[in-house]
Amino acid sequence: MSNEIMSELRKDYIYNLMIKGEREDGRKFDEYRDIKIDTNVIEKAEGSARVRLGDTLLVVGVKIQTGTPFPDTPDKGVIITNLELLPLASPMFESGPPREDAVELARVVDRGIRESESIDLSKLCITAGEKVWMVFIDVHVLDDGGNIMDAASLGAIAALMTGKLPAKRFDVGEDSPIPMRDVPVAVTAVEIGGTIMLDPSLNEQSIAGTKLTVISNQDGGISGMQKSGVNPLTTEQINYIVDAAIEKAKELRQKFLEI
Amino acid sequence: MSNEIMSELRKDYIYNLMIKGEREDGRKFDEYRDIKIDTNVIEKAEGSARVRLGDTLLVVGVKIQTGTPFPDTPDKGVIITNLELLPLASPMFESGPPREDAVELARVVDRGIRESESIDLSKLCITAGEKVWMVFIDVHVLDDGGNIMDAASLGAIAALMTGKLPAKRFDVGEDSPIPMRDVPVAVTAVEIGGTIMLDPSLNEQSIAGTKLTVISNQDGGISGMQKSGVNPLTTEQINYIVDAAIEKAKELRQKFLEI
Amino acid sequence: MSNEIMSELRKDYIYNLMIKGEREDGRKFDEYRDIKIDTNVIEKAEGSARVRLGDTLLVVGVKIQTGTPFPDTPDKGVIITNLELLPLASPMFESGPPREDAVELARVVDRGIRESESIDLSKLCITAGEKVWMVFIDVHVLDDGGNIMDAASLGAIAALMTGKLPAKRFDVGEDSPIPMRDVPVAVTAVEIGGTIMLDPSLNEQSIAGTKLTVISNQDGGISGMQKSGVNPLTTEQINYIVDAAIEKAKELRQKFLEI
Amino acid sequence: MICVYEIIKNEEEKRKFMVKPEKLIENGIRLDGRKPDELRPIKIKVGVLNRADGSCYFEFGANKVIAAVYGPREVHPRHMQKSTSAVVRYKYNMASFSVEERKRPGPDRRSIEVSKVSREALEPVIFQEYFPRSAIDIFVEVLQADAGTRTAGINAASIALADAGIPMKSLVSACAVGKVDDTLVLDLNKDEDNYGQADMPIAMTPDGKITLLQMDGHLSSDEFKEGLEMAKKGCLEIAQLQRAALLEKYSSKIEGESNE
Amino acid sequence: MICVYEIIKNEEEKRKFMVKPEKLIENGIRLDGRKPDELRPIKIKVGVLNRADGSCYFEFGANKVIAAVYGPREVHPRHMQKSTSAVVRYKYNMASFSVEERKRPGPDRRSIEVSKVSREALEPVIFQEYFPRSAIDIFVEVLQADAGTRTAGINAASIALADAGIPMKSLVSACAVGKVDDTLVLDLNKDEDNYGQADMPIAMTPDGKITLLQMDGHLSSDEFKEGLEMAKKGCLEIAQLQRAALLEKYSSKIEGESNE
Amino acid sequence: MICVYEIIKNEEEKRKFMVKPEKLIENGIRLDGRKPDELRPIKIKVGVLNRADGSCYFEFGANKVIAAVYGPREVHPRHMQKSTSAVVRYKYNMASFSVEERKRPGPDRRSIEVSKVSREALEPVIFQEYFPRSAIDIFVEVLQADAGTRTAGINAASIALADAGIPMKSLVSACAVGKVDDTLVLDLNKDEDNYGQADMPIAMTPDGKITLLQMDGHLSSDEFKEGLEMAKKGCLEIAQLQRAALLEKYSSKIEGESNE
Repeated sequence: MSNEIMSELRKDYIYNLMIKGEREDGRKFDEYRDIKIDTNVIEKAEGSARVRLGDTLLVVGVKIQTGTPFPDTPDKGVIITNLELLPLASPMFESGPPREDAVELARVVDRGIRESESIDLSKLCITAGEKVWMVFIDVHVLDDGGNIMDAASLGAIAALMTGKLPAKRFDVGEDSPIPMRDVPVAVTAVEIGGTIMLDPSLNEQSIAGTKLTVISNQDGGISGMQKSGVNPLTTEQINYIVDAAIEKAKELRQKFLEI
Repeated sequence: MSNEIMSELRKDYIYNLMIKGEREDGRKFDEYRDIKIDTNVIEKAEGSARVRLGDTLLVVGVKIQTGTPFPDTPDKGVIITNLELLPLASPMFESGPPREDAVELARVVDRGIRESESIDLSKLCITAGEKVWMVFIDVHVLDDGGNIMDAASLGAIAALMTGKLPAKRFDVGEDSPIPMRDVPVAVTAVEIGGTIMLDPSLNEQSIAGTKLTVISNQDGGISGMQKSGVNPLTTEQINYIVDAAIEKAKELRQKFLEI
Repeated sequence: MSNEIMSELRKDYIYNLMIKGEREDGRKFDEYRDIKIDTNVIEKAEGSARVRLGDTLLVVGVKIQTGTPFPDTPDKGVIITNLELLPLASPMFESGPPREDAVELARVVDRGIRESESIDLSKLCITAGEKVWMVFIDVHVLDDGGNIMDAASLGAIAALMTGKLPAKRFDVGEDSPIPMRDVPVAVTAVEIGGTIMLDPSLNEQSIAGTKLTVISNQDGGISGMQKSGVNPLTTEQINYIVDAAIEKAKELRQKFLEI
Repeated sequence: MICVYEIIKNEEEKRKFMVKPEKLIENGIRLDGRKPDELRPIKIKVGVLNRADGSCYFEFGANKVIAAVYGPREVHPRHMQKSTSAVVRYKYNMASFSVEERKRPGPDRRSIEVSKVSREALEPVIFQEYFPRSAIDIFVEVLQADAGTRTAGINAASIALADAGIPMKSLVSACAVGKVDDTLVLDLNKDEDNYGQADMPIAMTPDGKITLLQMDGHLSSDEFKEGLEMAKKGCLEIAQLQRAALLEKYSSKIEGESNE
Repeated sequence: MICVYEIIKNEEEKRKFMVKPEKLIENGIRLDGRKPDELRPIKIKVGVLNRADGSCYFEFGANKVIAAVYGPREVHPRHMQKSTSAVVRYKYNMASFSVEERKRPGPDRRSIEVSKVSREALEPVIFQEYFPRSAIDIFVEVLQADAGTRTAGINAASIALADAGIPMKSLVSACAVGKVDDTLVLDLNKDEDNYGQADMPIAMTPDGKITLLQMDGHLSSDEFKEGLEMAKKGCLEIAQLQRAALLEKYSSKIEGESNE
Repeated sequence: MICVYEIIKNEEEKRKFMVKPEKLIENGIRLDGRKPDELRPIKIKVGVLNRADGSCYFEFGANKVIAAVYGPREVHPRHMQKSTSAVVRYKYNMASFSVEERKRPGPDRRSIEVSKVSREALEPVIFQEYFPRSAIDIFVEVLQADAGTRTAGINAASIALADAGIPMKSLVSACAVGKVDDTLVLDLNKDEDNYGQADMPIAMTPDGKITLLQMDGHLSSDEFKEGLEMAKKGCLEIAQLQRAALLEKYSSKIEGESNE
């Protein structure tokens, strides 16, 4: 009960701010919280990044090993993305098998990388049909301050861009960078009382009901989208978010993901 | 509580009918409900059948792939039978790992096919010790109207008899029928108040306490039996059921499983 | 509640006995309960032992098969130890995935064998990098009368010492004994009211809060230790237990594990 | 060297046995004869199951799905109850035999995600507050899959909810739009899904509110907007068929009740 | 090409290391020296465990099983309680080392089925209505398997129930009949099970009520009836040994209590 | 022939990519430049997480762990409640990327044991009786592992408990002692752990009570006693750093609050 009252109060508070054109942390509606990305923070991983996005904190580790390709793509490497909402990150996350939220987040991060063709999978082939590079991207969420999606996506790309193929250790040549050819960036928006806000905080996200994530590429094209949550959106809202997200992605890419 | 009262009332009702020589749906004691079998209903499966037995509805799909034989039977194919009591089929079936009923049903269907030697396993060998056909028989129960056992058995045999080995797709020759050499048929009976009834409806089955399934072959021999439920049976009851089941199996085979 | 009262009473009883220098079953503080070890009790296993230690009863079975070595130890065999606290052994043991106690016991037994180098793993190699012996040690606890740890350890070593490598069955030569080169023995102590007692009974163990197991070798050296339980121990208590355990292990080894 | 093939192959339907066609659209006509903005044939049967409170069989091209609804009913386990509304649960499941290469039974990560977004596609139209402390359970079983199973499932579930008498603000309709050979096309088939450039399933209420939106692949911002309009038109067409099927059942109960 | 060997080999004990004998019966005598209607040697010890409320060690030829009974006791989880009778649970488990090729620990589909039919074989003789809301738990552990473990388990469990003081209408006895070299034989051993033509385990009360009946293989209707009579005779023989073992324990408590 | 590599490799961190150095100690100096009784560099940050009630980031050589504490809070599931004290739970988890060869996510037997002994190492200092029917949850996440993760985790968890305001009798400090090249050394690094002769992690209260003690390898009785003293000295050094880190946070809140 007391939780429900708290939730009502928070909703009123944020809603009233919004009417005045404000957000609880003083940001503009299209403004992101502070972002800090540190790479190569885990020396034992082939690539890694620690991302702070406001109060959200997560670590992405990339492990790379050799393995056998899929029968239907004998000349392509394999990407596997996993995301854990660790119980230390929030009182809401319990131990046990991954919740549907974690599965959804992992799959959207994965599709963002895969569908944007940001990694050149054919360059992950070592011997066609026999041996390819398997890239495991593991996202460990340590502190949930809202908008894990964008933080995870930033972290995954940052870790990949600064990672390497450990060819020497596997005795298949010299180490080399992971063959990247695009830099997809996820931008997530919520709608509250008719107003669109980017990078929702935990409170904003909890009252918004629905998020829309748009992943766009260097050329401004869209490589992934995901609506998550029970509230419907209108076409106008969606189109507005798409345009805002593509714009914001350019800014984030330039600021944080230039090689 | 109300469930228990309902169950008592149903019991009285069916019991009183039985004394008058009747069943709730007007059938004779050795009469089956309407049966409708459609084959090749799933084009992507190598064999398939949809079976209606009264209110019971299920789909059997047979998938066939190549695989490695067991070390102790290097020249024989492999049959794997699975049965799912899907939660859409009954308010009693919940999601999660298969219940013991589903395991028992799957294993009895499997033994009916395996022990009757209805499939010639040696003809499923492609290269001895290396490559054989693996036949997966999956039974999906969509609506539980009682006597799933007999419906599943009919569906499995019908799907196998109209299925094919996809040799072309696996690049090991031309497609051919699944090598069948017998047509086992399961007949299930219950005992209520000293009377034996074949093909129990959901209500009959729920008050009977014990079912006896007899699987018999073209030559009238028995290839499988399973008593299921907590009530004991006398030798006389069992022998009566065995004779009735063999007789009924002939009828069902002739009517529904002639090639 | 009544359980808690019972537990309080038992605690008082054992504590008062201890003050008088006595134990509930009349033993001295450093005395073990009766031990009976029978080997080769399971003919289908490659090695086996049934151990009674007071009221505790367990069976250890050793199964040996060929398998592939680990990539980092291509010329060494593999030991895998498993322990099940079967629900028939105690009202406290429920079915389901192994409890943390079972996992701890299995791992301590395993380390006792592995770290003492009691099995010469390099003699378990058949073809380096390709084929080695895999030794599965399974401990089935049938009756929990306390101090499962020491009984399991005795049983594992006794089963190994009387077991054989089934080379004939796997077509890799003649059968031979398992290559043993040491005889580690686990001795477990508890501290109750400042007094150290070896081989705790179920009651003693339940009130003691903490056990310390010391595994020692033929040369009197220590090859494993494990403190288990929430009560702390002082350095003096630990050192006393270490000396007593090494002494007692010699006695047990001589009495029960001479080849 | 390790092999994760086992893990992965249960995740997504594999394309092992297929060969990429040279062209997917020729002279403005797709390989299956459709125009770019044309849906595949749809077949709907309402109330096909006896035990379920509501049910629907839905064919969408070669997709064959069946949806069943139970509820409002008691919630197990109890701690999942909500004190002010019903909890809606959605379970999407693919039969092992529904795809070319046999799928291992049981849920995988893909089906968990599909179940989540499909549930969220339907929740907005259900009057959940009418049934506090109870559950509305939706089960969708895919008997044959051919690209578009999640939209077929939502279409079927929407009808099954109505058939179960669950109070709803409206139906929900769903279909995908995609890009193949640089052309936007409605309702991708399997080949178009495998070899196309983008896939975007949506679900919509009749008044144009979007309740599901996902996208994979490559679309420019303009293509996206155009595609969204095309998908909306497709949804409206489907909505008419859904209404017709429900009407048919309730006008002529005799015909629609039992035979599939 | 896939390999399901991993899944399957845990299902059934494999016959990898065996070679089929040329004849299983010669001059009316079976390979282990028995006549067709002769049981394997049986050894019974009652009350072999301290913690359990009742227990029994049972050897049936080379089979070695141990049964323990706990109860009546509280039911966990609560929702499994029955308001008017005890719930009976039966867990059949094979030790990893009980068979030629090591079995992976834990339940598989075979042990789930064996547990179910074994429980149903014993339920009819237990006065469950005496203990509403409680559980009677039966655990059967197979230490060595050699064809006939489910019947050995039922025989042991029946005695363990009596040893635990659970009120019963009668004991239950179980054995199998089979067909090898076209001859009906009682109580199949491993070779006869592997290379025989039929296997039919039954369980029975002393007054001839059948509480378990399963059959695999090939039998004519007449063979079945004849076999059923042979199995019933076997069960009666076993019933006498079961009674004798219980009597021995309760007449000479000193002897039977602790040493196995 | 079977392969259990899959099972095993998740159990223990593998040493696939390492080569044994010829000597681990040369002229009394270890390969990483330390003297035998010297700890690796330690770095502590208190209160690094916002959501958790208490938290601590702890670097111990190349080990990087983070501990979070939630509680006292409600216990789920309810039947785990204790009526007279809090239940303490400890979950040790290694990130997949924390080791050379990727670890499969989720608990394995090793992490279950580490969680158990770590919990037991901390329980003696927590006033559990102050919070009946509640839970104190400790989560330890290993971001990078380099021998000594369990002791690093206990050190971090002890600080996180204090940071969460859980009433404690004292802190707990932990480190390992081992034997390499026949010499006792404090706080093994990865190479020393892999190629050494013994490894013995301990945990201790400031007044010398041992709350965790494990040992693997080969030690004489005298070496053990000497090693125990060496480990105790190490624990006292760590205790001072733990206290300093806590003091620093509470004296200069501005500095210690957010930046890691």
